[in-house]
Amino acid sequence: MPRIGVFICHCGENIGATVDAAAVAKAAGELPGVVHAVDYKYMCSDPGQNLIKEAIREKKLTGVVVGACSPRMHEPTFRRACAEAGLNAFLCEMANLREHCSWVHEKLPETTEKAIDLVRVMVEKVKRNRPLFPINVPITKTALVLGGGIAGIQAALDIANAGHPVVLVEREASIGGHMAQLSETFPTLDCSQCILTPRMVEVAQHPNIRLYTYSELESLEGFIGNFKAVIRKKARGIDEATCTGCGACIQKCPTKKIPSEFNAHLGHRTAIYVPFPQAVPNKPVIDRAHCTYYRTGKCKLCERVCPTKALRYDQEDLLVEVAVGAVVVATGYEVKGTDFFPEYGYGRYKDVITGLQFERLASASGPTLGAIRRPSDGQVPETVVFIACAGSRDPAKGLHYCSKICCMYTAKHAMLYKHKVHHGRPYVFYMDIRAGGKMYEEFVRRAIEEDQVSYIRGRVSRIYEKNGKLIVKGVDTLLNSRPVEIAADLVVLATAMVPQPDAEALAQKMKISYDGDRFLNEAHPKLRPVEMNTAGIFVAGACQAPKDIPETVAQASGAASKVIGLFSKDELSREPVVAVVNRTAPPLFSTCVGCFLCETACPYQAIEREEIKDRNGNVLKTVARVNQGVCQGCGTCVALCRSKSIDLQGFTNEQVFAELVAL
Amino acid sequence: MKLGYFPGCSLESSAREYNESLQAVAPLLDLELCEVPDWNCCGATAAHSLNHKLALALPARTLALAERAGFDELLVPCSACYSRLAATRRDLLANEALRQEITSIIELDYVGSTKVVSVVDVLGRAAPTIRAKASVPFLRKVACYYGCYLTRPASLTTCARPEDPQEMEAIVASAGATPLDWAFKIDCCGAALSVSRTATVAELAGRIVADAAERGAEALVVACPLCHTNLDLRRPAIERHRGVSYALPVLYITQLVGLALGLSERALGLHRHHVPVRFAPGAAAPAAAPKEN
Amino acid sequence: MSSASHAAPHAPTFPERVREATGESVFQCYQCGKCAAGCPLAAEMDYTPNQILRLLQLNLPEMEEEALRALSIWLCLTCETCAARCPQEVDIPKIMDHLRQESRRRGLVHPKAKDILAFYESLLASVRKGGRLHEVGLVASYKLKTGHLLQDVLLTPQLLQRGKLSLRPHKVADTDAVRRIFDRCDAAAPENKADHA
Amino acid sequence: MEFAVSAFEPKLVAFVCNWCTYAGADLTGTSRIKYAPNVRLIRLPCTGRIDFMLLLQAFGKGADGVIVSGCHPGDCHYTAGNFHARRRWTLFRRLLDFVGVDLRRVHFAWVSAAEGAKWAELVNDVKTKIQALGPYDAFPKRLDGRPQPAEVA
Ligand SMILES: Cc1cc2nc3c(=O)[nH]c(=O)nc-3n(C[C@H](O)[C@H](O)[C@H](O)COP(=O)(O)OP(=O)(O)OC[C@H]3O[C@@H](n4cnc5c(N)ncnc54)[C@H](O)[C@@H]3O)c2cc1C
Ligand SMILES: Cc1cc2nc3c(=O)[nH]c(=O)nc-3n(C[C@H](O)[C@H](O)[C@H](O)COP(=O)(O)OP(=O)(O)OC[C@H]3O[C@@H](n4cnc5c(N)ncnc54)[C@H](O)[C@@H]3O)c2cc1C
Ligand code: SF4
Ligand code: SF4
Ligand code: SF4
Ligand code: SF4
Ligand code: SF4
Ligand code: SF4
Ligand code: SF4
Ligand code: SF4
Repeated sequence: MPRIGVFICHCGENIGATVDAAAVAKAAGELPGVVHAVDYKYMCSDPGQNLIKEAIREKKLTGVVVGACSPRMHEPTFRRACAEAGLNAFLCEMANLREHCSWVHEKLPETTEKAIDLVRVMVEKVKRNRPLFPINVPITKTALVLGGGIAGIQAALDIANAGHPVVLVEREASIGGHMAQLSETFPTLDCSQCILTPRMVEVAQHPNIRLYTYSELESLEGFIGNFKAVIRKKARGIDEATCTGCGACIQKCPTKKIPSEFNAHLGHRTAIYVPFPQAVPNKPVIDRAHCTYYRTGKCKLCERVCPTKALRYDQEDLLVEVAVGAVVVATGYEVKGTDFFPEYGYGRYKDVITGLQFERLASASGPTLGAIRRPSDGQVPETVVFIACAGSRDPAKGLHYCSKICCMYTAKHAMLYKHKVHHGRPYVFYMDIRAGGKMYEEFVRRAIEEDQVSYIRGRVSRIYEKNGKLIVKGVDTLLNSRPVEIAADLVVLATAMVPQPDAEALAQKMKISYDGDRFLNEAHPKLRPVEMNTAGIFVAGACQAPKDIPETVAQASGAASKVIGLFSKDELSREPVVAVVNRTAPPLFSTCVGCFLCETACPYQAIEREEIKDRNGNVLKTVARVNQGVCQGCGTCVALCRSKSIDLQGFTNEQVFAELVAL
Repeated sequence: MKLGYFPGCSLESSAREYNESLQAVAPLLDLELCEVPDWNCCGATAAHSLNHKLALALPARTLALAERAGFDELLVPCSACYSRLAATRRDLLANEALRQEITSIIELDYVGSTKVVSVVDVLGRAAPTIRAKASVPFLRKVACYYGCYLTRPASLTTCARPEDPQEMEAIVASAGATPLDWAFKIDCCGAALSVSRTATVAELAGRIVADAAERGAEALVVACPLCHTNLDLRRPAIERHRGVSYALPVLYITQLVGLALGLSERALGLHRHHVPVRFAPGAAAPAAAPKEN
Repeated sequence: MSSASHAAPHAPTFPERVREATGESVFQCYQCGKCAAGCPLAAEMDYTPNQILRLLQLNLPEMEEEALRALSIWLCLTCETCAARCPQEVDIPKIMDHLRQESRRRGLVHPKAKDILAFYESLLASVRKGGRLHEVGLVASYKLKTGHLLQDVLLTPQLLQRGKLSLRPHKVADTDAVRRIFDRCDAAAPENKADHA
Repeated sequence: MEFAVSAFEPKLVAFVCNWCTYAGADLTGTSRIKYAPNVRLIRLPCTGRIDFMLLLQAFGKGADGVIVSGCHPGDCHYTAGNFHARRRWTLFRRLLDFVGVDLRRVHFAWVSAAEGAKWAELVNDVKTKIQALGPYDAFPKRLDGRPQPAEVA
């Protein structure tokens, strides 16, 4: 038999002035199952809570209903009080007599009647409450960081410095990402590599970081605190332990004319190569698609010159399994190529280049050692046209968003050009200048005022080549849309920032969500900007949306602190409001018919499949099982299950129907 | 192969030689052209500038007649007409209510079964035949001019790269010519303003002729009577406007193909041009050209 | 659902009527100017294509009239260059067509566009008569309408000599059918009567 | 605010999500905005939790009108829960229609945690509408007390 206690609060005048609290308590006392009902001026005060505690002990209550304010206000208070008195916290419910009754209705008999109704409903519900216990899940305190750009580097270092092991996986032969390719960075114009390289070295030397370069994520299974990741370590063709990074092989390799990815195809590299001199690790890889030995069976020059005999031509990919408790995705972005622009020549004109290529031209470590020379003939361009929003904000080309950083880097490029070619004439075609950030507007003004970069408001319609010049046809919309034609020596397109080509596939592999542009979707744009919907997976950097380095680093530290927060406990404790599939203990039986409608509905992928076997191990049927570590308790599955096999603890079908009946 | 044929108004008069050369070339490429019985004018820019319904109804009548005659494809050599007919077909197929309204205006049923194709589409398919039969390869540098309607709008063009189309280039190359890379192949020549604003045309067409000439073209190649009028017939206005004279003939692509196939200048109507079709002595002079290979 | 509605019934605005007639929204344009940059006629226009759209975006009666009085709308050649490159996929030529019809209906045609209009009207008159265009007849009628007697006269004998002009019009067999099409289209939009012949 | 002492005071049941509409109704309270006392709230974690049977049961137990309200599309605390709910609501309507429920008695709405006034408006509005329709006697009531989900299932 249930033994329910009801406690009605006056909240001073707040409830008491409109609702006859004593009458409510009296009516409650007459409800079946209620063995104790009182009213009191301030229930949440210490004496108020003591009333409840004493009643639990003395009347051996099996459930408590507090008729007071909104449960959003004091449910934790009263649940704690119950627990202190030895009653399971989840056997306490609140009836909202203040926000939903006394404050919104007149002092009329109906109002007190409504208050009685609200209490009755909760009494019926609480009779069906079951003791629940917070869910504890153990945590593997190792983090996986995917992507070794500045975002991944920052996150890995923050987590490692907090004392937790980190597995950092980078697809390319070196970490560094796009930041390693940049010349100088806005708004301070400090040298990108100078600030990045020390951090790369720190990663390599950090005792808590295990670095896998030239590696990719093969699969990810499990849930928050308990993931299992398989990493594919692609065959480098050398033994990393033996190689000293002397570079003799690279110097001797006869296959030299391969466009260098690091130099955005403006320079060349060999078949055995490190992407750039400051690479971490500074150990080469063999590009098998281009290597003469792999293509023809002859060469092995590199092996002959290697002083340590480090080459391993028959090396195979290695699969490594790691157990991790959290994942940070930091896989970055890609820029659109010039072939994306039909009206600008489909990438046919050598002197129409991307912003990223300009970075390489301006970089001291680039193919021209920092001199601005155009690709076609190596001449110093006298007139350079920069085109902003190239591909961004262009729904006709399928990209409607603003890439956010190009206004800034275009101003930077024009400035760097002017600093290097004093008599040069830089023009920028733009639509809007978006320079919201600390010292950003000032930076753009400097480009215009001090370096006399001519900004022209208008979009370029077409570029064609004539007599060695690139004819750029635009207008100035600030001059009555007058046609402006500029004969340029070099054109730089601020091409759009887009996700990595495999962003979608990676997201699907990890079961995380992405938006229509294939950028990863954070859990909430304002309040959970570094978490993914899937618990235990976090996001940092340009893989989530276009962003610059300061924002990337801030987000990476945010993601890292979430991971560190998660790792600060040994177990995860969660509210037990989770779904369960019904089960009668042995022999295991469930009414679940295995339709897996729940699986399709669950926004968190919390539904797993479980085989029910007989004693001989034969599969009887496959039923749903809720992973309680993942379930967030939304109840969508419950509404969908036709056989009523899945239920939500705390809001069970039985409880909710009882509420309805009591109305 | 049998094709429905819609010459359009100008091929009956000012662009006779386009018609003549097309008719002359067709049999050599195994094309049988069957004129649509009782076709009418497409209404051109005038109709869609003044009356939206008429701009659909006029082309629709011809399309319906072609459909009734059972053609799979309707060849429309004038690219302006091509654009009007193809756009009408597109619009009527996309909008059932409109289709019904227009069929009742034209008193003919129309379901859109006949595809509209251009000369460039058809010659493009015949390129291997042209290559095989080119007895007098046209060994000259040419600038292929597409104008507006072969490459725009995106919903109608059959060019794979509308900002830098290569389809005409492939055809002239199969006839032995060397197509040039130049800047104005898809720029507008002034089309329908030819009569009402000749000065405008002199400026627009002038830029086209000038760029082709400056890049060393020996001929301009077109596939549209309007383009031809503006680049050939309006040449005096162009030359007055720019103060330069250009000895750059303008050939219909069918004429160029015809020359390569060994047809006579007269059969191809070259004598009807305003700018004389004469070439500096070179690798090959048309018609009289010695057999090269 | 009890969300308050701000949409009180109102007479359609001009941009709404443009949208109704063409399916195009002038508000889609973000004034980048790419259309003007590529338009072959921009240098001669009193308002570049984006400026025409801007006039309409303001949604003020006097601006709307200014757009309808513009010479630009008659200079537009429907070359589709603007539409092909517009990042916002605005079909400007389609809007221009509508503006021409509206301008003519409201009697706002720019004085300098009278020639162009006369040419279009002559052309359609010629087609109405014979189902096909008769170039000699067209040029003659155009010249009568505009008084430009000398223009092109020099060219005509050349054309005749080259056998390119025929003095006798080619006609369709069923001229009545064509005439009925004209009549019906005129009836559908009497204010846009195809020709004033 | 005064309420006309009309003959018929309808019984309204509102199914609301914890994060948006329940909190919105709390705000109505803290803002002291008055509304008709006819409504009884059933708090659920998410509108995704609401199923067809709950609606039927509400009518079965004497409700004259039902309100279903949650977060605005895209604001769901559970990212997709209300999206599922929305998709199902269309289905619900057909099912309810099929079993003979008067669709004018079911009101779907979005009320966020910041829309206290909107909640009051919604309740008053629905009350007036249901009042106009009169008591829902046509629906077979089972007021016999014990909750028996099986009997409706
Ligand atoms: C032309 C240009 C100029 C710029 N100039 C500036 C500037 O001056 N100042 C500024 O603040 N910002 C600038 N930026 C922006 C800056 O480059 C980015 O903000 C920053 O690089 C983002 O870092 P990230 O780590 O998120 O991405 P990335 O640098 O792209 O790094 C991602 C890393 O992940 C790796 N990866 C990708 N997929 C996988 C996978 N599946 N598995 C494993 N590894 C993977 C990649 O190889 C890469 O190393 C500029 C950008 C451009 C295009
Ligand atoms: C008109 C307007 C509209 C906006 N709209 C949006 C929007 O739609 N979306 C959006 O994302 N952002 C919007 N914002 C921006 C948003 O308000 C801020 O990003 C955000 O509030 C910043 O939060 P904060 O905590 O840093 O600062 P604050 O909100 O300013 O909080 C600072 C707190 O610190 C307290 N404090 C100050 N000094 C002391 C001290 N010495 N000791 C103790 N306490 C102190 C203050 O009292 C205050 O409570 C808007 C801003 C404005 C002005
Ligand atoms: S429990 Fe709630 S209603 Fe009661 S006094 Fe405290 S705040 Fe007021
Ligand atoms: S074997 Fe391959 S990598 Fe080595 S030197 Fe030869 S080409 Fe270069
Ligand atoms: S020569 Fe040998 S040791 Fe030196 S970098 Fe190459 S592989 Fe490494
Ligand atoms: S940041 Fe500037 S240049 Fe880049 S897309 Fe946005 S507005 Fe255009
Ligand atoms: S919906 Fe219900 S029956 Fe179907 S799999 Fe899920 S729990 Fe089992
Ligand atoms: S309650 Fe929600 S999160 Fe949990 S299993 Fe069901 S649908 Fe998934
Ligand atoms: S190109 Fe398009 S968006 Fe740009 S100004 Fe012209 S119409 Fe507007
Ligand atoms: S269609 Fe008209 S407005 Fe557009 S580019 Fe051509 S002439 Fe200019």
